[in-house]
Amino acid sequence: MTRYFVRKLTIYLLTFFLAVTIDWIIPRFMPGNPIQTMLSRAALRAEAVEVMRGYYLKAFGLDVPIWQQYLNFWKAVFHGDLGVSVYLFPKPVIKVIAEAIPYTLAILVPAIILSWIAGNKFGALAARRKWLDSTLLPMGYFLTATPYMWLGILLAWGFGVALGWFPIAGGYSFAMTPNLSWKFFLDLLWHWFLPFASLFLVMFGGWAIGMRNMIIYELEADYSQYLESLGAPRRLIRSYAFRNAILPQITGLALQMGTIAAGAVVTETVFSYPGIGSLIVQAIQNQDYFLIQGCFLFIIIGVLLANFIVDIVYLIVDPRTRRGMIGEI
Amino acid sequence: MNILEVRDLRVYYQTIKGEVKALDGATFSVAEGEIMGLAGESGCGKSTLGRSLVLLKPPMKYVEGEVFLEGKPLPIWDREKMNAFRFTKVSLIPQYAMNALNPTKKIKRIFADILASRGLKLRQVLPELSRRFELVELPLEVLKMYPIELSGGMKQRVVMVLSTLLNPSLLIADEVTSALDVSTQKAVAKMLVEFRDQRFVKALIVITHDISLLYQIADTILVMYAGKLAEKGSTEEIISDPKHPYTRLLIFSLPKIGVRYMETKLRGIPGHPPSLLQPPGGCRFRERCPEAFEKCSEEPPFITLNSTGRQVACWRVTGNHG
Amino acid sequence: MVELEHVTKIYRLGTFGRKALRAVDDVSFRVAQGRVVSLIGESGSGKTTIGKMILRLIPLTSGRILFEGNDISALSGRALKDYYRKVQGVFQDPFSSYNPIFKADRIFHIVRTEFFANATAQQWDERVREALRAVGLVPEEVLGKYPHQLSGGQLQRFLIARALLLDIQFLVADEIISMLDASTRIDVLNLLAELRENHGLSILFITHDLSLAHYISDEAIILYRGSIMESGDIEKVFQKPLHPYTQMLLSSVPRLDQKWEETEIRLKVQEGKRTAGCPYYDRCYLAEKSKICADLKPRLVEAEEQHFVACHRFQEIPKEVKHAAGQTRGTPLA
Amino acid sequence: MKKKPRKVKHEILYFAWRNWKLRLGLLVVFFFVLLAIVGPHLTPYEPWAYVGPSARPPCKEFWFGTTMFGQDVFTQFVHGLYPVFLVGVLGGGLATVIGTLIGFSAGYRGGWVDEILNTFTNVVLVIPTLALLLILAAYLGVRSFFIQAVFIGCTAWPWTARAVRAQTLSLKAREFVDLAKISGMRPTKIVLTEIAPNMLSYLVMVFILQFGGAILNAATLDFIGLGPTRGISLGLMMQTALLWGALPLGMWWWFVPPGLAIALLVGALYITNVGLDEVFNPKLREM
Repeated sequence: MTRYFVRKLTIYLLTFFLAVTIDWIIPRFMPGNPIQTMLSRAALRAEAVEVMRGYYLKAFGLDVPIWQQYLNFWKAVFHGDLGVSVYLFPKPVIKVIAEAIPYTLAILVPAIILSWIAGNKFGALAARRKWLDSTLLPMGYFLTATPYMWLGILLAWGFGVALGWFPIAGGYSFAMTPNLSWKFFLDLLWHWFLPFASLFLVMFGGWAIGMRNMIIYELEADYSQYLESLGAPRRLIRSYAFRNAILPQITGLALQMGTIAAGAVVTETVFSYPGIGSLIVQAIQNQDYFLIQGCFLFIIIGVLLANFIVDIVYLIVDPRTRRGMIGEI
Repeated sequence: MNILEVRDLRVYYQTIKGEVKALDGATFSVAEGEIMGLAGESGCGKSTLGRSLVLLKPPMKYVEGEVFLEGKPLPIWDREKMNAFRFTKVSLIPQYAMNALNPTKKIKRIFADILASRGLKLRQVLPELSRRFELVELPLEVLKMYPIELSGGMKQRVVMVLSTLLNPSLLIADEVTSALDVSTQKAVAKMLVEFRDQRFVKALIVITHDISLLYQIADTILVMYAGKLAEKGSTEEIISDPKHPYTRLLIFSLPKIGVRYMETKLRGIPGHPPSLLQPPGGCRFRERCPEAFEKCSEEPPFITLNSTGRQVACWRVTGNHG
Repeated sequence: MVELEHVTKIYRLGTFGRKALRAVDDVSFRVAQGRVVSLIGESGSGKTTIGKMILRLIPLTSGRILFEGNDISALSGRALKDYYRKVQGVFQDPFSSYNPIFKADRIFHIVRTEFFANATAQQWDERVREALRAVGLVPEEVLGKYPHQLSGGQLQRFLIARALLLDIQFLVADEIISMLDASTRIDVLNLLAELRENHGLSILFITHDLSLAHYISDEAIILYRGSIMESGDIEKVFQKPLHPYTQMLLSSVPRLDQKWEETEIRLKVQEGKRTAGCPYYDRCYLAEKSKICADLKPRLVEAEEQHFVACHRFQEIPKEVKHAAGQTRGTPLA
Repeated sequence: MKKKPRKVKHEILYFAWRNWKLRLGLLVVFFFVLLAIVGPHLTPYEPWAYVGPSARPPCKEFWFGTTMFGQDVFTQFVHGLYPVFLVGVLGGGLATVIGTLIGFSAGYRGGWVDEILNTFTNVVLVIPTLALLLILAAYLGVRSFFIQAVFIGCTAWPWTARAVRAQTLSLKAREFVDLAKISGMRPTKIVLTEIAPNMLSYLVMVFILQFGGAILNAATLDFIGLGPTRGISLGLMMQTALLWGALPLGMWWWFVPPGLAIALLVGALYITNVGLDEVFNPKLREM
């Protein structure tokens, strides 16, 4: 089992290292001089330009040899000093991101977990009920094929504009100032629902289809046939099959983390929900390079962390890895 | 009293190309304490016969025929009703015994769940279970292990114990030894006989293509060819005095230790079995049978020759009795 | 013809190859011209690995394989092709030996393009039909068909016909009949025996079935966990088995003329840990295990003329253990 | 009574046509291809031209109504289809090619080659591709559909590499590869004539999935403003619709058609893939 862990850890560390390196390389080796483009586009007030120029020079430390810059960058990352946001000038990047993260997690984590559970249950059901399989399952295909943002827009238009039940923008009503009152929390929830539902539906389709095929496969397996020839009740056979069919769905969850993060970014943009997703999009529109790099870093860390958690869950759930039978995913 | 009686059983396979007449009318019986060997080449329908008595499900299709277990009718066509009989009255050791155990469950858990489905607690059965584990040379710690940690032979023996735990009247062992090494094969085969001697099971059907194995452990042998019964008789009769031409040629084509090509050139059976999508009329061995004559175009009945229950379906043999 | 000298094969397992599996352990034997030698062993004994090494499909870890005196691992390009003109193989699973999306007779086409590029179509077609007739097939019935439209027996004969087209001298037959039905099995064996008689073909017959090995071969090599336990003239090995493993095999094989001995050797079914010494140490029934068995791996020693055994204490094997082959010459039933 | 030998090809075509999923999927895909080719000739307008009153719902004159600026939505829609296919085919194709090459060489050569390629695949698999695309696209001033397709192709290949590697491993163990070896065939010839044909059906299915994935990725990139700087695409349409308040004003005809087209097209591709899977692997057939 330790071998399984070591393999996993090496991959994640390698990925983190590679990602941070990419994060560092891009602004330096892209065509054109990033500082010049940043300065001319930032079109800030005169004295801000001078300050930024000095800051950029120091931050990039262009006079220092390349590898030195690279080390500085790593030191900065570990100190959480990701530079200052160009657009929201005095605010350090780390602070901006810290404010956005709770929103992203608020819609992402429940959406992933609930859609995973509901999708798998529904998929198992669909494998049993013929009418369910032939009617709602094609719907599942349609859902997975739907671009995240389009579903978001549809929900916003349907429930937001047409029916007016839900707000279609923002994390909370503009009129309110964030405070720990019950009223504010309700308002948060009110704004939270549509983005969450949009993410939930798209992912739900994927899990349902995956589980439907896996369960059919497991019900055909030898151990199910043997249980049936021992007269075991359908319920027992199904519970065994479901238990084994869920395992690849867990690894599937880990593999999907990348696309789910993409979904979050887009859904937040549709609802201008103040998470890290819309943050990174704004940062791009404003050419706020440090903020972009900071967001990218956090998305990477988030995805790696999620992958690692899923691997641990897999380890606990699948006895075979515990016995060191299966090396890697 | 006969444990099993089968009358004119027909079970076909529903395939894309049409109906495969895998088992086309079988009538035989198995007495109490009898180990009946069911022999024949691949595709002769022996597995279909065995499996249909326990779990008849698509693509298998019940066509007609009656089955009696200890005198009472066995509803093999009704998949739900059969549940009451499965495992308690009639049980199967499957061909795929090596991976018949759920890989992600402990052996103990599998036993417990299946017993629970019959309203039994593992505790109640534990003493008998450990006795049987010892009989099949399995340490009791196996209960705490996962199937993936056991060798092929050990998994096989766990399945043997599980399938016979409630002392079913009839046990069907489908190609139980074919995937094993010679040494474990002999041990497993002898354990089957032990199960009958210890009265874990009242009657036993051993399905295999290896007639020499049946010579070692079976009391009687039923030979099948292309979905039909060719011949049945005691093991000694079948081996020393095979009546049906197919049985005779089959036994002569088996090399025995001590026989060498230089001294005696054995001969196989030319040609290959007919396709069962549109099986030929009359005797199905007609095309390959050296003794075929015009009467063979009619289907030979499966007739009992003498008091010892010797049965054959061949005009050459039953021509005068017919 | 073909000679193996201290051939060893170690497979690297685990991610960084820490664990090593010794599949073949210091095996040496010879297959003389026109002889049929059967390599007998249960699954995991390394017999298939040896077959594949002779056919250059797997590299050796150490030792040498000589064909007509020269080392085959040195061959490459043109020389390797000449080697394959003289040495060929037939594999176990007929259905896996054919590329499912092409017709079965494509294997002849490959032989033609690789070895007989200059043969004219008409000339080649005649040679193919002749080879098919030689293996007992009717060309019109089998040519132009897909593998799934032919029976296992026909497919195996196709492979033998392919070897005939190359006019080979040495054939590695790796479990070629284990997937076939009893009735067609014997004809394929007879075919091999005829090839040996008319073409002087030498054959390495790899199998786990002792009665088949006995039927067709001159010499037998008993393999267990990668090492040779006993070898020599087949009559001697089967009549007077000296190694406990051979005796256990012969007494376990279900036979048609003899019931299993009641007093047979008590079987140890589980396989214990391997020792540095004799591979059969943990399953050996010899009452008190001597230290030498555990520490020193026994070498093949000539117990009698044309009969070798690898067991330190084979002289002490208790005489009252009846030999499986037993007294009767095993004349077939009338 | 000789049974006529049925060629394997006829059998596959026979099942393929009976499989309703395959028929439906291909029909929808074909419809959109047709629309992409014929569409532009159906409308007199240019996608960006101001041709009518602003924010007009669909009517006889403007089938899909007009945008906030009075541009004809139908014209934009039809012109926007073409780049979707372009990026889909190019990006999907590139991802399939890279995935096949890496998966194939890892599977066929094995040993340390397999070890390195496999680790590399796992690493790229874990990196959230969209974030990577964001960064790359953000820094590139001028962006064309071709660049976008290359980006998508270079980041979407890992799962294909893993699938192809597994497929190669299983094929390599088949004995007909050994038979080819002892027939003196050179390794490259074995790969091309023996292994590759077997994988063709599998690669077609992989390409279909990649094609669908590339369309979704491209639309996502366009939507957050990182699409090509010139030209029109369905994703871009949705972005401009959202940017200019189509939502609060309820101008559904501006954002519904582009998203619906993508969903139908990608959904049809997925269903085609399932149909093909059933044709080649009967176990998953209708229960």
